[in-house]
Amino acid sequence: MISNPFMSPAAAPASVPELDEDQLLHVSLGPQHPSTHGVFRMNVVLDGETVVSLKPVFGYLHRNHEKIAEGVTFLSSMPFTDRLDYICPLTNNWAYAQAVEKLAGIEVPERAEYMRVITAELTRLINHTAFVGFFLGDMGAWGTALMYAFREREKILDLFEELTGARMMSNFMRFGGCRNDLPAGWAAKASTLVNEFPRFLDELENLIIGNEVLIARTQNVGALPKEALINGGITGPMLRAAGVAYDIRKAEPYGIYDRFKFRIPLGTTGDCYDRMMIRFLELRESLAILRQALDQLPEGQFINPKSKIRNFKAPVGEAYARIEGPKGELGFYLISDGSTNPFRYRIRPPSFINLTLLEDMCLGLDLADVVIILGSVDIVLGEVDR
Amino acid sequence: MRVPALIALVLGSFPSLGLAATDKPPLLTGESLPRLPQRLVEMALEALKAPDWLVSLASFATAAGTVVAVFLSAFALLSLIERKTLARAQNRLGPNRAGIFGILQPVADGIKMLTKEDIVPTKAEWFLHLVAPVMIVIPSILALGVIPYGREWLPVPLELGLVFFFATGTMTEVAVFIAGWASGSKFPMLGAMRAISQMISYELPLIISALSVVMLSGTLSLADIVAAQSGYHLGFIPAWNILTPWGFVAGIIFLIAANAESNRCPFDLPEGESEIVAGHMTEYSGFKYALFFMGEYLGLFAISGLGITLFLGGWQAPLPGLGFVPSWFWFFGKLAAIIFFFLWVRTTFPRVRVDQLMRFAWLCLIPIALLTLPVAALWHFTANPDGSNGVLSWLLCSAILAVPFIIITVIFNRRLAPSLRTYHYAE
Amino acid sequence: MAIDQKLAEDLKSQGVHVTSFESLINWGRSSSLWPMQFGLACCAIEMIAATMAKYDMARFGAEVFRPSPRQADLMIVAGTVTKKMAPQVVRLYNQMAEPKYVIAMGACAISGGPFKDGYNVLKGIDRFIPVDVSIPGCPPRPEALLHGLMTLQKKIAKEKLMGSSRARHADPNGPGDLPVPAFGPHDLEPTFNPDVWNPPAITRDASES
Amino acid sequence: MESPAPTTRASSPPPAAGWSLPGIGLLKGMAVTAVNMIQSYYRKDRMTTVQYPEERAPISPNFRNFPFLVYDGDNMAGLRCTACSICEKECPPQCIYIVLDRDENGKSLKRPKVFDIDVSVCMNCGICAEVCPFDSIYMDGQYELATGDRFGGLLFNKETLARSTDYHAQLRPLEAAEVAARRKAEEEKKLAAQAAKVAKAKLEKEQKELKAKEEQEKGTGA
Amino acid sequence: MTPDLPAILARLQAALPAAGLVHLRNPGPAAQDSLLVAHDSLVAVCQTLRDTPELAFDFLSNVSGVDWPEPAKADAVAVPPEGTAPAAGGFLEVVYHLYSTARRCGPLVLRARTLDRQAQVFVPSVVAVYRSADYQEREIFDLFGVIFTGHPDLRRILMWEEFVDHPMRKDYVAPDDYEYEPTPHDAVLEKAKLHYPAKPEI
Repeated sequence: MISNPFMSPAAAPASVPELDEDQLLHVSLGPQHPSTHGVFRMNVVLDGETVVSLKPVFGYLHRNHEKIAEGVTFLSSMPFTDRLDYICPLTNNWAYAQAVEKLAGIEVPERAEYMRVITAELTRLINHTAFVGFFLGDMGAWGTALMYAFREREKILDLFEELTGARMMSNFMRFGGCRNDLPAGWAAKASTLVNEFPRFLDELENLIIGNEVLIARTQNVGALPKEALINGGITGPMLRAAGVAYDIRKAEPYGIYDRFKFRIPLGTTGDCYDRMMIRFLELRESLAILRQALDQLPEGQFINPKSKIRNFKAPVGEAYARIEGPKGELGFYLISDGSTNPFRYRIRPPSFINLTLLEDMCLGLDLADVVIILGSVDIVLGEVDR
Repeated sequence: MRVPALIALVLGSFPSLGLAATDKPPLLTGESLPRLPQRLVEMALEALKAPDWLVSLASFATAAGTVVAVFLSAFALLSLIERKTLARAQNRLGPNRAGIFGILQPVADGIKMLTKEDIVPTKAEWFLHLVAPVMIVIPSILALGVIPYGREWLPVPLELGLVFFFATGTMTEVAVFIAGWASGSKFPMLGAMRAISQMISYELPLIISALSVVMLSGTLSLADIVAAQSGYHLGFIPAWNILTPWGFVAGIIFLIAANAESNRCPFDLPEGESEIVAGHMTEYSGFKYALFFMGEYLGLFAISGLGITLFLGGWQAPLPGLGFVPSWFWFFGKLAAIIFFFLWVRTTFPRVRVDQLMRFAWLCLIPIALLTLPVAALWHFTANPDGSNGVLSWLLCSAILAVPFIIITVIFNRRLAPSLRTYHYAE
Repeated sequence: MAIDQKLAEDLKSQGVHVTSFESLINWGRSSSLWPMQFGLACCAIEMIAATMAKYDMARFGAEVFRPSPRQADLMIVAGTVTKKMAPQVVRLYNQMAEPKYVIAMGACAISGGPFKDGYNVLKGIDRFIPVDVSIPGCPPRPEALLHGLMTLQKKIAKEKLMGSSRARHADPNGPGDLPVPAFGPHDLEPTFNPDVWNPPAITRDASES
Repeated sequence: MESPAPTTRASSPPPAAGWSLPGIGLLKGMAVTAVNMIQSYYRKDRMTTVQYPEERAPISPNFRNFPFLVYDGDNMAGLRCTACSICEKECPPQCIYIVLDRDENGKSLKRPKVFDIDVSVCMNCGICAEVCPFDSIYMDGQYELATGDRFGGLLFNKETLARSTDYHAQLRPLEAAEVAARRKAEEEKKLAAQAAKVAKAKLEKEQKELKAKEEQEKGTGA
Repeated sequence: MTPDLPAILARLQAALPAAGLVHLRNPGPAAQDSLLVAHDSLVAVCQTLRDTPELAFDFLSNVSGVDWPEPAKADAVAVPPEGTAPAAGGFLEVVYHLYSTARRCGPLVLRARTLDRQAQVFVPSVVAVYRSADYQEREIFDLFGVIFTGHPDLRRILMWEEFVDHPMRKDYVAPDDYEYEPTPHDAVLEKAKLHYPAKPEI
């Protein structure tokens, strides 16, 4: 067998140091545990408080999305994608719509592309601010940062509610566009929000990034070499924190991302602190994209008039399409046999695959670090287990 | 070993109880208001011609009862104020539907706790499981007894008040460990282990920083320590220990260590809920859990009260000419300020990690606390004959104490400062 | 919690006292519902949103999310309960101290919701534990959760602590720990608890279509 | 095939100076919370709490929770639903149950006999409203539906679901106006078409009669 | 950008002459063609794809399982070259989507197929080359029943250990929990009917 240079010591059992079994403490963190972000579970073996083994257990939120999607029409799966990564439904919508558009060869009108970019970047704002809040919560900060994050999130959700009709489960995108046009005055409201957002970001950064306790907790925790991260399939802010310039919005520009001027922030060490900082910096870049998109927003159709709502059928074939979701690479792999339902519907969930290297990151660290590292991966269980 | 010493201490100080009751100022002034119940009991018993020992005992019981009543209501109030303050810092309103401004929220919580089922896990040692919460509350109440709250309000005037305070304080550690052990479950055990190492580590800086005050006051009696801080420099700067170089550093160390001793954020590791669920309290429900809660808050009151006594001049007024205000008002004002500071810290800080907590105590707090001792001695020997200190003395003491801070700054900037990180942008 | 028969009769003879005592306890319980910190899926985000600044569940005295089931009064089942998770939920319910209440928040918790056809999705948590209030919606708005909480408060306020119609938790002979379902080769065993779950019979199809 | 290597530009976004004192970050954070605490007493954007049962945050008219059925006129007789079952088929969680009403001969009456929606399953996606070709099902904004009666209280039948057009107009004025205008136009078109048909028939009839007459005249003439 | 599949195929065949590689055409508008890889050479092909500097497919994005009870359908979706004999029976398939982060190129689609759907359900594991396949292969083992030989820790990942079925297969029969279905139609109605109370005899 060919050896994988990126294999963790735990995956190669011979290299586990000999430990007296009586001295070890087996702890099961989760599925109901305050900081597992839902119903994730980790079987941790501790020597004192040092982690010597960590095995994630999945499936406590396995809702059979893929199986259900094979039994319903292409359109009916759209509201289910909202419930994958339920903090950012609009990017999920986009990823799925994009996959079906690729599968069926549907063009998207320009205005719809702009609407998609605007909603997706607003979603990124929600996700990254909420991430910072939850991250601080994992460190035991009594939710103050989370409260501030949700205070701003509510403003964005009000926009979403007006646009899509729901706070969270937007079900907004359609194959070849969006479900409805922007309501009158929506773009102006969004502009106001985007212009006011940096003030909130300054406040949040003042609260968090210089905090010595946080620095002591997060710096030099959970870092891995970038080659190992790429090999482990890690994507998103976690990969970029280690200094790999890989953002699908740049690497393989989908939609109309090649029209905007924005930069990819990169870290150096890839530890938990860098992961948090990368998200702060990405927020600023998202705001830049939003400003440009709202300025350039053209008039026109919000959906391709050729696309059908009822009785939609995709031609025989398969397609894999991915977008840069807030949590990483979100891909959809669809196989159509020509009927109204997909033959195979597979999601490439960033949260799930970003957990591949969780044990490698945690070995030899404290129990308290495990919680932070898990927080820095930024998982949502709806997506991990589907 | 400590318990017999404790008993001897208490018994040894009993005769002095009479002292507090012998002088007879007017029955009701603002100053003596908190002693009113005690005085009334004494008068009633004397009128009934009760024997002296009974009068003395009843007087003691009433004094203790007053303190317990005051601090239990303060506990109830604080549990509400804490939620309200936290809410305000987070741009919310906090509890406001039980009674006006939510004032009855603690009552509702109390009723609920009292009527809740008491679960003893099958794996638990039922007796120890029962004893632990009681053991948490009792030392806190005992410790509250020796603190001088006002000029005339000192429930138990012990000669060795400070020693008594720390002796009782250590009992909490045992109780927490019992709670963790008796629960028969993993997370409480982890929490108890964390608690015991944390509390022992932070006891040292706490005691050493208090020691400098003892050195300069030359007494272990808390009342005398307060008295030693009376007067004003230049006519308006209070002669509190916190306003000296060594006192300032020792005071801050005391504040941090006190925060850690009472398991408050950012040192709330024993109950760090994002890591080990609720630590040693995980398996407690109903009123036993409420007792833990109560013990924690009473401990917070006690240790803050000690900090005020040692460094903030106890019940002394902050400015001259405020003598018409009852002295206990100042004490409780300072207490409120310190507690508010703790709440404020809680709204802002994340929690530290176990090894960092230990390193902070042993490598940072204890050396600096030890340094304050010679500096305090230096302060004493460079003092002018009238007790005040000259500019040279100030500069010398400050310079010595600045050394560790400079070292820390250098290390921090070499290893941890946020400015060390650079980020790049890829186009 | 159990009040012995004689005392109950004594108190009954002074009706006023019993009622006021009862309403005092009920008021205390309903004003201090501490939920368990326990989120399952999407609805948990709206549950968090309900505790956040804009909705502020703290106003009802219900923001003290306890991570340990022992100290919690209210279990908000917020999200899809999968079959893999169901035994844990039942276990957590058993670990809670009486009086305990359950809110099923969202379609999934009530009935399996949109995911009910999944092989690993439990069709409603009420199959295994008694639910006091169900809040439909997918997910329900935070206001809807507050409305559900108020519905529960009203329900608690009406609870009888003695007599034949007394609340489940006031009955010393009431059910103890609920049986925890086991993992079977195809499904949970049993698939529901007949003591808890009694759906009405449905006779669709024959007469109608 | 190769894309250029990413150009990196060094910059340090947190604009921290080279020298920082330990503890400054903590104090900055405490300043933020203090500002929030104090300003929450007098600034609206720092006290965002809406005290729900008494006050309500404005909810967008686009907000959708559960579906309702629209009827024209004053009562259920004007229900627009024709029991075509499109929504039943498209509903992703399959929470709609429709039985077509038939007369005694088994002929379709184009109205539902049973129209149930299980709101304990409904996922608020709005697809039923989107696919309905008869403008008969829309999404409601009502959300205060918490109940202790899980089986009885959450299965809505057509009486519970039915709402008047006025209700729709009040809930979503824009959408309702648009629908009303379109329906009116369609109705007029239909009427016009009918009138045209009638007129055409009449014209044809007249022409026929005329022709017959002419022929008759011709016949008689010949 | 889309990889130049014929060039990659030629390079692979040069490096691994024994590897049985077939170019399958995608008939749909997406036009993502794929390479069918024989069992024995899958790991070697992946290794070559990763380690050849001109290819540098260092990132395995996605691994998905597909159940093909009817092989004709599989041939319709991924069209083999003319003249290839169709498979005798159904099979399980594992599809890999590879990308190159340095060259910004992808997806390169690889397919590996089991011999049948019952006994010969083996596919070699590529965890040794791409660690990102670890949990995804476990998921496919759990839901499809493909056994990945050489996987370091092949256990069920989403379902519980005692579970015996492979639910994502097309012929999986879900457990019967249709006791209360107030809005049944189609398949659900059929299952719910079993729970309706017996009609009284008239």
